[in-house]
Amino acid sequence: MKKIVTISLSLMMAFVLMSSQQVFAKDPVKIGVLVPLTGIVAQGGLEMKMGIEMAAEEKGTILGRDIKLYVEDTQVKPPIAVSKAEKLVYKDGCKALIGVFSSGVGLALASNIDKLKVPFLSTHVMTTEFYGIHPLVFRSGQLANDQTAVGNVKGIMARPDLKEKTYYVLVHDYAWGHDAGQRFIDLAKENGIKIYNEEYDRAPIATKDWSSYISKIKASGVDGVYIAFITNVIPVFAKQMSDFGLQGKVKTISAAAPGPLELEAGGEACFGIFGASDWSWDVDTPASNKWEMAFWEKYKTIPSDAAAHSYVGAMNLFNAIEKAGSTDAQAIAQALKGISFDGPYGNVRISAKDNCMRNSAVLTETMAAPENPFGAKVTMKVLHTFTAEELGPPE
Amino acid sequence: MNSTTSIPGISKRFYPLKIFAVILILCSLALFPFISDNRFYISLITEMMIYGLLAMSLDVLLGYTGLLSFMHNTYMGICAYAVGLFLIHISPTSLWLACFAGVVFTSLVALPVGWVQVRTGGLAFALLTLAFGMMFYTIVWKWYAVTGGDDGLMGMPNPDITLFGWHLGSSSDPVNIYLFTLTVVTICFFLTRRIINSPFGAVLEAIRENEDRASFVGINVRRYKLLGWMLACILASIAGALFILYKGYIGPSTMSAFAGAGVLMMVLLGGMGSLWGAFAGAFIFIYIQDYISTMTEHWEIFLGLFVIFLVLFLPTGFAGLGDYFKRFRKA
Amino acid sequence: MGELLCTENVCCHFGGVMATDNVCFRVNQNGLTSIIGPNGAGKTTFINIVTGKINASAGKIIFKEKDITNKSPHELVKMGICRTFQINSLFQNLSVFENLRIARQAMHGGSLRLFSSKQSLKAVTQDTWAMLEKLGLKEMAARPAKNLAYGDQRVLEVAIAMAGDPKILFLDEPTAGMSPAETLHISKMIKELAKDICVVLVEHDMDMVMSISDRITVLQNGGIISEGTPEEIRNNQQVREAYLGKEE
Amino acid sequence: MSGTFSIAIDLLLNSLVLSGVFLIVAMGLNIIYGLSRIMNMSHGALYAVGAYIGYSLVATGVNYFAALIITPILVGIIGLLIERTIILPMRKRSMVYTLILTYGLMFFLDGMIKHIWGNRPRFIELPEFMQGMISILGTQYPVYRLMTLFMIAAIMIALMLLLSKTKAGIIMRAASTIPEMVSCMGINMSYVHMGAFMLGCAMAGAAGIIAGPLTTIDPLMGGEMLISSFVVVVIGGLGSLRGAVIAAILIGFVQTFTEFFITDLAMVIVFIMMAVILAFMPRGLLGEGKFE
Repeated sequence: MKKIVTISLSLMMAFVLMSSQQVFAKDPVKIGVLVPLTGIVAQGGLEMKMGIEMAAEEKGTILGRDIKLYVEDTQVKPPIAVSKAEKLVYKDGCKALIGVFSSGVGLALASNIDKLKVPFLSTHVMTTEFYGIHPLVFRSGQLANDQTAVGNVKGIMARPDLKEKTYYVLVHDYAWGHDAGQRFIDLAKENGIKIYNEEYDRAPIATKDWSSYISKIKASGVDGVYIAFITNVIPVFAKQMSDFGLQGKVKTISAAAPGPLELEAGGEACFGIFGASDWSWDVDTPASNKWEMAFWEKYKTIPSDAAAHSYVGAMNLFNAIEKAGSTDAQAIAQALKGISFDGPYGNVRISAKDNCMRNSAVLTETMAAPENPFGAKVTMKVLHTFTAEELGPPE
Repeated sequence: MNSTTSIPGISKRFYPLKIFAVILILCSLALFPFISDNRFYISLITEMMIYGLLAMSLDVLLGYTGLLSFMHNTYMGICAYAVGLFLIHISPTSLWLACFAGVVFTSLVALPVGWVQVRTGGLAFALLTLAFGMMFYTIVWKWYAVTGGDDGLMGMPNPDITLFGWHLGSSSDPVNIYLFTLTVVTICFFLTRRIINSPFGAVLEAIRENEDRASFVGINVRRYKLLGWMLACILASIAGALFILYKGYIGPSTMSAFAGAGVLMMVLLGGMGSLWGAFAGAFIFIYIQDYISTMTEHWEIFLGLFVIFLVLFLPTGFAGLGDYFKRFRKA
Repeated sequence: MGELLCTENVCCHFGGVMATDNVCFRVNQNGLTSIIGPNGAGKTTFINIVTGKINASAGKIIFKEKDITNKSPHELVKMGICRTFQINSLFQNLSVFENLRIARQAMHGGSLRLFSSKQSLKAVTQDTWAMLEKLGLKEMAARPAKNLAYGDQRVLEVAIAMAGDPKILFLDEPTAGMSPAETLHISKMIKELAKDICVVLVEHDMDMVMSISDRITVLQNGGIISEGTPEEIRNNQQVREAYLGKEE
Repeated sequence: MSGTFSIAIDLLLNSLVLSGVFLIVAMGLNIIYGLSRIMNMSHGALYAVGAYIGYSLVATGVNYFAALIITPILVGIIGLLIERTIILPMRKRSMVYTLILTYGLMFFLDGMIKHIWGNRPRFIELPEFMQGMISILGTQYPVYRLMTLFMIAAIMIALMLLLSKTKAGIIMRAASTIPEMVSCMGINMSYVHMGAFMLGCAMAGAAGIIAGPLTTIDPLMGGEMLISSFVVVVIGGLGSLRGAVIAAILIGFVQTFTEFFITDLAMVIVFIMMAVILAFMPRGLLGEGKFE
């Protein structure tokens, strides 16, 4: 008898809880934010969330209605991200999804977008598979792998000392890492840059102790290493390289921009990381400086490129909804094609041809930071600025 | 009362009431997708049913044969990958053939593993499941060319659900998947209940109660432990086939040690030794995990406290039959 | 009456300790043979070897002219070699009825039937009821084994071994911890059993052993020091020394 | 020629360092299991707590060596709190329940680490003389990694002395073989269990602060170390301290060499070894494993 009571009770409780959530407030424009708040990239996810929240606050209202952000933690796990997206769209009624850090999660969402039927704008997914993947899927964020590869190879060719080096390629073992590594190797071979291991090495994302990989690099006798690691892990790898005395001897070139907070933690050991990325707080333009100070006042943490991309992506999305005049998915998608926004790193335009952004970028190298309001010890010094056309892909 | 063929100890009281409760629950579940068109709850309940089936398969092992498995979700994952690869590479339309191939493949994998597993018992058995589970997890994670590594299987087609040529609907629509899952899970539930109450089930319970004595009563303990293991793995692989049809995606994180312990908690939450308890445990665990993680960034703290509270103050789980586990208790 | 079971210099050692030392032991079709000896004489170890709980290091065991050395317990039980345990080893949470029924089912076959209900094995259920009747455990049929009184649990222990239709039954100190009345009841039952099957009794209770045994074997330090009828053993010099120690 | 020779030295030293860390963590796990039959799933989290406490101490100016002493004590006290509040009532319960309880504790500790220290990777500021390189047999090797070997050796010697010479140590060793007998001799077993749990947690803390500078201090470091320490403990034989020494060295070398040569399948091989040992030698390499 006791058993029957407990089971019917628990089912009743479930139904009551479910139905009680259909309360109707004055309906704001609901936007679903998917960022990793736990797991290896939690810091990057937090910075993305800050960028989007800052954009929402700055924008204020869309079509006269408030903006309501629903934030969910993807835990960098594709199955969890898909269920959270379903919750955001079906339960919370979000009209658009924004965010997503890793390519794996981005691709999983893209393959489920027909069920969700809402536009999805990624602000940190770099895989080249996103070009024209789906009419409802857009990218306005970090440079794609092909653009970064172009930036890095151009940067290497421009410096005679880097051009002669032989590069050892080491990537994180997931979709983005393979894509970034392969892109660089193909482009480098075209330009005559020597690659030591064309079958690039793959390291698990959770790797903490890089000593076995570093001994391989030491054994190979190369004088350069090209790494495609998640932003937060780059300074950690650089620190262990310097622990093993390779900092001076082996030049590190990175496919992604290292996170500023991690650079601070790494300190001097992280000097000398070379690589193309969208933005760093060393960029000296009025728009960039204004945005940096606004971010610093609001969050009291060093402004990072993850925050900048998400801010710009959010602004593009909000403006597109404004332009579309409604929250209908197809209308927003139509408005997103070709929309552009002048943010911290110049004009960012979403190409109508392949739904992915085109924007200028900078070539940076980490070194001691000059006097700055953020108290940062390490900066990503801007060496050269690339125009959008230079990085491609052609339209 | 003691006619020569009746078996004492099986309470016949409230039998009609039990049947009524079961029918009530099944009907309400069957009608739910038509009552509320909120697709989030439809897919949430589908996920709960799938994990309920997986928890029940673990309960066949833990609650009825007394064998603790840390990573029973490994065999769900293997079957999901097998079904997915079959649909992607061999034939994107034949749903039943893919599921059948998946279950058969998983059984072929589970058999040799089971042969090694049943040579041990108690904690050694549990740690061995962890070792094999982590081995399959690492293989799936590293075999990038076939399994897509950390990003999981991409490009899953959505075959139509057809029964003897009768077209029921495409598997991309959540309501069809919900009903398909409900029927398959209900069939598995009643089949397993039948098996548990059969002479074979009695042998499993004897092994759980006292493995040593069982071999001295003429039971070939290793063979029956292996059969119990195969039954549990086949049920888990069915859950795997349902999972990939529902989710359209499978990744290594579903096969991880972290998820494996989650399934174990569902069984403990629902109370070991009761098949429907496993379903209750799955329903409650998934609802709480989903609910807490949206509430706060630090959901791990609360999930940890919840588990500690559960083990300290409610060891027998909600269904109150956990004391089947006396055998392990040292008192 | 032909010889049922015989062991040819069976040995077993744990590390340096020689627990069973070249034991040659013979039993006939029926009758009650007792094995006595001081603590640590290797009685239980010898039974464990014959019933397959532990493996013999050397020597052979012949049962009905077939070599059964180091066979696994369930094969031996199928052949009719059953045993009870010194410390109760029952299916605690299962009912008394189920304890016996599972033993009958294991012998009777039908364990592989996945889809039929337990009741469908009619012969098994009827045998179990009959056995409960005979042993007077009928009223407690539905109670879990763990709730039984200690004496009843000992009776159930013997009953489970009996359920296996044994040709030869090893009883390991069945009367341990029992009241005199219960001991009498059990010894009457054992005497009854020994009429048609062979029973081997390991016991400390001297007067019980002397009163009901047909033959007695005395073990010390793993080896047999003497064998014979109860009278021969009672006034055997070696046996007295083994028990009481040498008079200085 | 000198290239392959220096690689060999590198690999050898890296393996020794990894084996050392595995050894300290596995010892802690074995002491807790050996004595109170508890498989502490939160052992990895305590290892991470040790690393973070070490980091905070050094960051607030405490001398590194002082931190090396204080951290295990602090983690031991945390272990004491845990033992008295949630492990003690579990004393009579079955192994499964303590497994799940410590699993919940792992969640709780990981969550608290994230709450207190945030997600950023942290680095321990080593004293000046430890940061450089030293040339050994012609190859450059970080000074700190050599220091680790000495520190681990020191801890092992201290543990051996504790277990063999002190009264408490002997009681613990006796209790791990026959717990009932020790309580018959009038020793309060609950204090012995408490002592064992504290010592086990202190070992995890020590491993944390030592391994901190070697790898990265971030909230996920606990999870990986837990799986590796399970492998070492199982292969060495559950509860067998000597077995853990051999297994730690074996796994340290196998993992480092396989990661160097066949990076992909490194962990698969380790798990296959664990499976073989469990299935065919459940008592571990030395046959001293204790199961219930």
